[in-house]
Amino acid sequence: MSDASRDAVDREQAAAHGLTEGEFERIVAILGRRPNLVELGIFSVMWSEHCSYKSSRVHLRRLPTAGPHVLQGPGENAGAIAIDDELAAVFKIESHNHPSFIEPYQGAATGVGGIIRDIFTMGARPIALLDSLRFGPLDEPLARRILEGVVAGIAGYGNSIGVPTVGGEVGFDESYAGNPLVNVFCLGVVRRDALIRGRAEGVGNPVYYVGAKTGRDGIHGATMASAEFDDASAEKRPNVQVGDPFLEKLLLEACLEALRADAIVALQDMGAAGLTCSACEMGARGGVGIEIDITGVPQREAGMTPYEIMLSESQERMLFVVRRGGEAAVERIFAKWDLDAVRIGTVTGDGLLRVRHRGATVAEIPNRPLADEAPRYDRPVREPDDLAARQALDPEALRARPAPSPAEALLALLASPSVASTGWISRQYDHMVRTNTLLPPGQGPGVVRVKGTRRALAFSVDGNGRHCWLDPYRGAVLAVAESARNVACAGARPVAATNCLNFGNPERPEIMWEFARAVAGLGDACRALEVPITGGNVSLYNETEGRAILPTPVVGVVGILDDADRVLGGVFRRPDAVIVLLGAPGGATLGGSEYLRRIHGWTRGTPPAIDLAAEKALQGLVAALAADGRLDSAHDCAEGGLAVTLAECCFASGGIGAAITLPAPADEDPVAQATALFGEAATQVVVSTTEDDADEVLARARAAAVPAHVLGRTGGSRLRIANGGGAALVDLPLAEAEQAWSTGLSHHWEPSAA
Amino acid sequence: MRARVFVTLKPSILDPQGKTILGALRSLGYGAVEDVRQGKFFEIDVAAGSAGEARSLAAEMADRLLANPVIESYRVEVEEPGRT
Amino acid sequence: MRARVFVTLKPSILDPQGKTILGALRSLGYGAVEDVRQGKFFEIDVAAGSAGEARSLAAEMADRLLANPVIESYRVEVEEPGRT
Amino acid sequence: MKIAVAVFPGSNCDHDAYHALKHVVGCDAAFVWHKAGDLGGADAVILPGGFSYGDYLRTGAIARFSPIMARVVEFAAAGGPVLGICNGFQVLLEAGLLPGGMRRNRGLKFICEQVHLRVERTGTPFTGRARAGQVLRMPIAHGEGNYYADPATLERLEAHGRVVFRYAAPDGTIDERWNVNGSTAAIAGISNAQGNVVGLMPHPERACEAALGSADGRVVLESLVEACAAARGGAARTAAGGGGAAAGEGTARTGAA
Ligand SMILES: Nc1ncnc2c1ncn2[C@@H]1O[C@H](COP(=O)(O)OP(=O)(O)O)[C@@H](O)[C@H]1O
Ligand SMILES: [Mg+2]
Repeated sequence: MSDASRDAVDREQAAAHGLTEGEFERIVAILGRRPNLVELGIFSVMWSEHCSYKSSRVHLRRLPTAGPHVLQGPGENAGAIAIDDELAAVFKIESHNHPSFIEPYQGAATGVGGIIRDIFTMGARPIALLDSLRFGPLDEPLARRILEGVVAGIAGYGNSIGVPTVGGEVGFDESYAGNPLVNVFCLGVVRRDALIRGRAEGVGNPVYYVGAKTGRDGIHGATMASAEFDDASAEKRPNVQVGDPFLEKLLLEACLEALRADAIVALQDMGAAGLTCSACEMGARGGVGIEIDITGVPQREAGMTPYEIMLSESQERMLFVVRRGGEAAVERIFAKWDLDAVRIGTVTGDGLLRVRHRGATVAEIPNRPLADEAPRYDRPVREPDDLAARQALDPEALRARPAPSPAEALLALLASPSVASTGWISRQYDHMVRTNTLLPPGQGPGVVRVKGTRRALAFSVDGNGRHCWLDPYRGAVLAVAESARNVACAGARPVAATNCLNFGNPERPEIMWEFARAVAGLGDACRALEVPITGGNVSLYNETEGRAILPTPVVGVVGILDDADRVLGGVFRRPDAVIVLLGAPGGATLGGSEYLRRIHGWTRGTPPAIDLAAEKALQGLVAALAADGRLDSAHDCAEGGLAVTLAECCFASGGIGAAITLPAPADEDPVAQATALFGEAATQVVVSTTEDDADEVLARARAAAVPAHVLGRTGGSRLRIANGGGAALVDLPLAEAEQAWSTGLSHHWEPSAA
Repeated sequence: MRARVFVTLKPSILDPQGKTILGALRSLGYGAVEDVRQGKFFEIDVAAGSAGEARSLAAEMADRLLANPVIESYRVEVEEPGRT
Repeated sequence: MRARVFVTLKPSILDPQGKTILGALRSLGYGAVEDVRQGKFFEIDVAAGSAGEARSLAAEMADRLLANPVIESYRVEVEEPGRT
Repeated sequence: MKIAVAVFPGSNCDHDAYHALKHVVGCDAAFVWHKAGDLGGADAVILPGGFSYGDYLRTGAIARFSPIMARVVEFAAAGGPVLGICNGFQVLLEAGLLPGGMRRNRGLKFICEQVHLRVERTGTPFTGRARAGQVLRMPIAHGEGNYYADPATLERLEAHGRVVFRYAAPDGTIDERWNVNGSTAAIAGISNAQGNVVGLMPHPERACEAALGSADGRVVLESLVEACAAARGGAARTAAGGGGAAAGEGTARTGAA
C-alpha cells in the first residue's frame, strides 16, 4: 500500500473544493480508496469546468472537425492545418476574461502569454495575434480603465515577445461592464514534419521541468483556507499572476531550438492547473504513466507544500518528455538561454500519475480516468421566457420615435465606439514585427505572408453578442459567416476555424439553451462553409451579480492566399473606380442592428437571415476575383449597414470620396430609409474595381449566381448616398465623417482630439 | 509640502524586473546580492496646511491612482519643510 | 542587510510620467497638487559585513547599472538590521 | 562582405534585420550571439530592435554589459560601421557610444505607426545614398523613444552635423506636431563624432519592401553595403578610420564585462 492512501479526506473537504457528492464517489471508485488532500486538489482542478469542459463537451462533440486541410483537430494544445505540402499553420483562441477584470493589465498580458505557449508547444513559431475584446460602455470610468489596462497588457506582452498583433475587434455593451471579454487568437507556422503533440511516450524517457520558477500563483482561493497550511500560505493572497514576457521569449527560443535538435518527444505548457494538468494530460494521451518528484521543482517561495506545487498556476513554465540520450542537448540549450531545465521524473508503464515529495508518495492516480473520465453533464436547457419579447420589433413603435436625419445618424454611428476607428488601440500594438504583415490593422482581416513561399494567411475574429442574445443559433451562424467573409475579402480561401465560447452560468437552463443553440449554429455554419473547427476554448460563468453577459461566441476563421501579392484591402484605391455591391441587396434588417442600439437604445428584433449556400458562393466569388487581380478593394458589410461600410471604404484612402445610389427603390418612410442605409444584412460585400474590369466582375458574379449591383463611383471629397429616385439622403464632406469615425473611440482618453 | 509615495509589489507577487536585475548584478560579479525587488515612488508637491493633511491627501491619491491595490502596496512619507 | 537605491530623472529633465500623473491627479480633483515626479527604487538584500560596506556596494551597483548618469541621479539608504 | 546582427536575450527584430539584409538587399548576414567572443570577421554590425532583457530596469541597460558589446566598442573605435535600430540605439546610448538618453514617449503609450524622417546628414555609412533633406517613410514601434540630450550635448550634435534623422511632416517640414514621441529637437537618429556609429528609433529593416508599406528603409541598408564595399576596396584605410577614439563621448561607461 502506498503512502498516498494515508490522510484521506472527507466529503466536506471535497465539497470545499467544489466537487459534488457524485464526483467524490467517482473519485473513490477510480482510486479504490478515498483521496488524500493533494489528490483531491488534483481531481478538483482537472475536473473543474475550465479543464474538463464538463458542461460543454456533449455539445462540442457536434462540431465538424475534419477536412482536407486539417492536420490536427481539437484535443491538442492547438489545431493545425496544411498551408502547402511542407508547412502547417497552428492556431487557437483563448479567453482570459475573469483575470482581466480583476487586474486588466496582468490578466490580459498573461492571456497573451498563455495562447502563445499553446502555439509553440506544437512546435510552431508564433507569428501573429488577434484580439477580440468586449467592455462596458465607455462613459463609465471603470470601463475606460479596464480597456486601457487590457490594451496595455496585450501590448506589453505581445510587443515585448515580438509577436505582432495584426488585428482584432472590440465591442461594447452594459452586460460586459462587470465582466469584460478578453479573447486572444494566436497563429504560428511550423514544418509539417516537425509538428509535435503533447503525447508522452517511451517508458523510461526522462521528464523535465523548464522555464520559470513555481510560486503560489493562482492556487484556488477556496482551498487556501484549509487548516493543512501554515500561516504564511493561508494569508489572503491576491489571485493574480504577473506575466514575464522576457522569460517567455527565452522559453520560446529555447523550446524551438530543443525541438530542432530532435531531443523532445512531447511537451505541454503548464497553463490552468499547472503541473497537474500537463503531467496528467501528456500521460493520458500517450497511454502511459508519469512519475515525478516535485522536491526538485524550482521554487520561487519558501516552504511550498506538494499541494501548492501541483496546483500552482505560475506562468511561463513547460513540461517536456525528453528522448533518452537527449538530456545533454536539452540542458545545454536551456543553459544557453539562461533558463532552468530540471529533470523531475520519468515516463512509466503503469498508467499512473505518481507524485513524490521528499521521499514520500504524495499522490497516485491513474492518468486516463483523471483526464478522460471527468464527469460530463447534459445540463437542462430552457428557452428564455422573454425570447419572443426580445425578438419583437414593431415598425410602428420605431416610426413613432424621434429620429435624427440620415446624415446625423451616420455621423452618430461612425462615432459609436463599436464602429469607430480602433487606431487608438492598434497603434499601441506592434503590428509589424517579423515583417510579414501585409494589411495594416483596420483595413480588413489580419494578413501575414509566409516567408519562403508565395502564400499568405488571412484570419479574422468575429462575434456579435447582440445577435446571439436575440437568436443564439443564427447569431453563431452569422459569426462564422462574417469571419469567413472577412477572410475572403482579403482574397483568401477560408479553410478552417477556431472558436471561443463566452457564456454565463451553465447551471441556468436559459444560459445552457443559449450555449446549445449557439454551438448548433456554429456546427451547421462551419459544415456549410467548409471551415472545420480545429480547437477552441469555452469560458462559462461570465456573470456579475446574477446578470450574464450577452452570449458571445467568437469565431476565428483562417484562410489561405495562394499569391501574397494579390492581397486585397477594404479601402478604395483610386478615384473613378466602379463600386459594386455583391450579394443580395434585400435582406437588410434593423433587427439587432447597431443603428437600433446606438440611435434608439434598443437591442431587439431578429438578426439578419442568412442562406449559407449563397454565402459560400459569395465568398468563393470574392476570393476568386481577388486572385485574378480583378478587384481594387473588398469590404464586408456588417455593423452599421451599407452606409457605414461605404464610409469605411473611403477612410484611410487618402481622401477618396464616393457617390452611390441605394439599390432600394425611393421610399419616403424614415424606417425604410434607415433600413436601406443602416440595416444589416448577411452575405454582402462592397467591392471596387476599375472601369475596365467592371464588366468582367459583373459577368463572373452572374456565372456564380451571386447578385451584383453597381452602386456608383469613387471620387470627389464627399460621401453622397442617394435613394433609388436619385435624391441625396446623405451628402457629407468626407473629412467630417472621417473626423467622427477617427475620434469616436479615442476621445474617451484624448478629449482634445475630439 | 512634499509627500513621497512608495509603491511595491505585494510580497508573493512575481517581480520579473527585480529578478532580471538580480541576474544582471550577479553576472557583473556582485555575488553578495541575495535578492532585488523593484518599486516606484512619487514625489508630490502639494499645498497642504499640515503634514497630516499632506499625508492623508497622498494616501488618498495612492489609493485612487498611484498604486494598484490588487497587486501593490504603498507607504507614504511626508517631508516637513524646514526639516530637510 | 538591505540597501535601497532611489533613482530619479535629473531635475532639469522633463519627466513625461510625472507630468501625465500630475494631469490625472488634477482631473481627479486634486487641485492642491503642484508637481509630481516619478522615480524608481530598488530594494537590495546584500550580504555585507557592515552598513558602510552595504552602502558602498549599493552605490557602486547604482553607478554601474541601476542608474544612467546621463539622465538620472540616485540616492542610497541602508536599513540596519535590528534598527527597523 | 558580411554584416553581423547581434542577438541579445529578448532581441526580436534580429530576424527582420537578417531577412532585409540577406533576402532583400542581397548581402551576407550572420547572427552573432551576445556571449560570443568576436564579431566573426564582419564588416559592419547591426544592433537590432526588440526588448533586450525585457527592457526591465531601463531600455538597453543590461544588454550593454553583454560580452559582445566589448567587441562592438573596439570595432567602433577602429572605425567599423555600427548601426543601432530602436532597442539597438538604446543599447548604444547606455554603452556611451552615443550621447544622450531615452525617456518614455510623451503620452506614455507605445506607438507603432509609419512616420516620416528627414535626412539631416548624408555622410555616414548609413546615409551615403540618401539626399540631404530627403524624406523617408518608415515605421516606429517603441514605448521609450523620447530622446533626451542636455543643452550642451545638443549644441555639440547640431554644430557637428551629428543629427542624422529628424521626425518630420511628409513634406519634410519640422514642427512639434510631427515630433511623434516628444524627442529633444525632434531627433530620431544621431551619429558619433566620427560618423561611423549611428542609432535611430525608426525601423529601416521593416521598410524594405513595398508590400510592407514602404521600401524607403532600403536606402539605409544599401548605403551600408556600399560603404562596406568601399571600405574593402580601400582596405588600407580601415585601421586609420576612427583614430582609436570612437567611444569618446567622455561618457563611455565602466566595465563592459
Ligand atoms: N469551443 C471549442 N471547440 C472546439 N474545441 C475546443 C473548444 N474548447 C476547447 N476545445 C479543445 O479542448 C482542448 C483543451 O482546451 P483548453 O483547456 O483551453 O487548453 P489549455 O490547456 O491550453 O487551456 C483543446 O484541444 C481545445 O482546442
Ligand atoms: Mg494548453
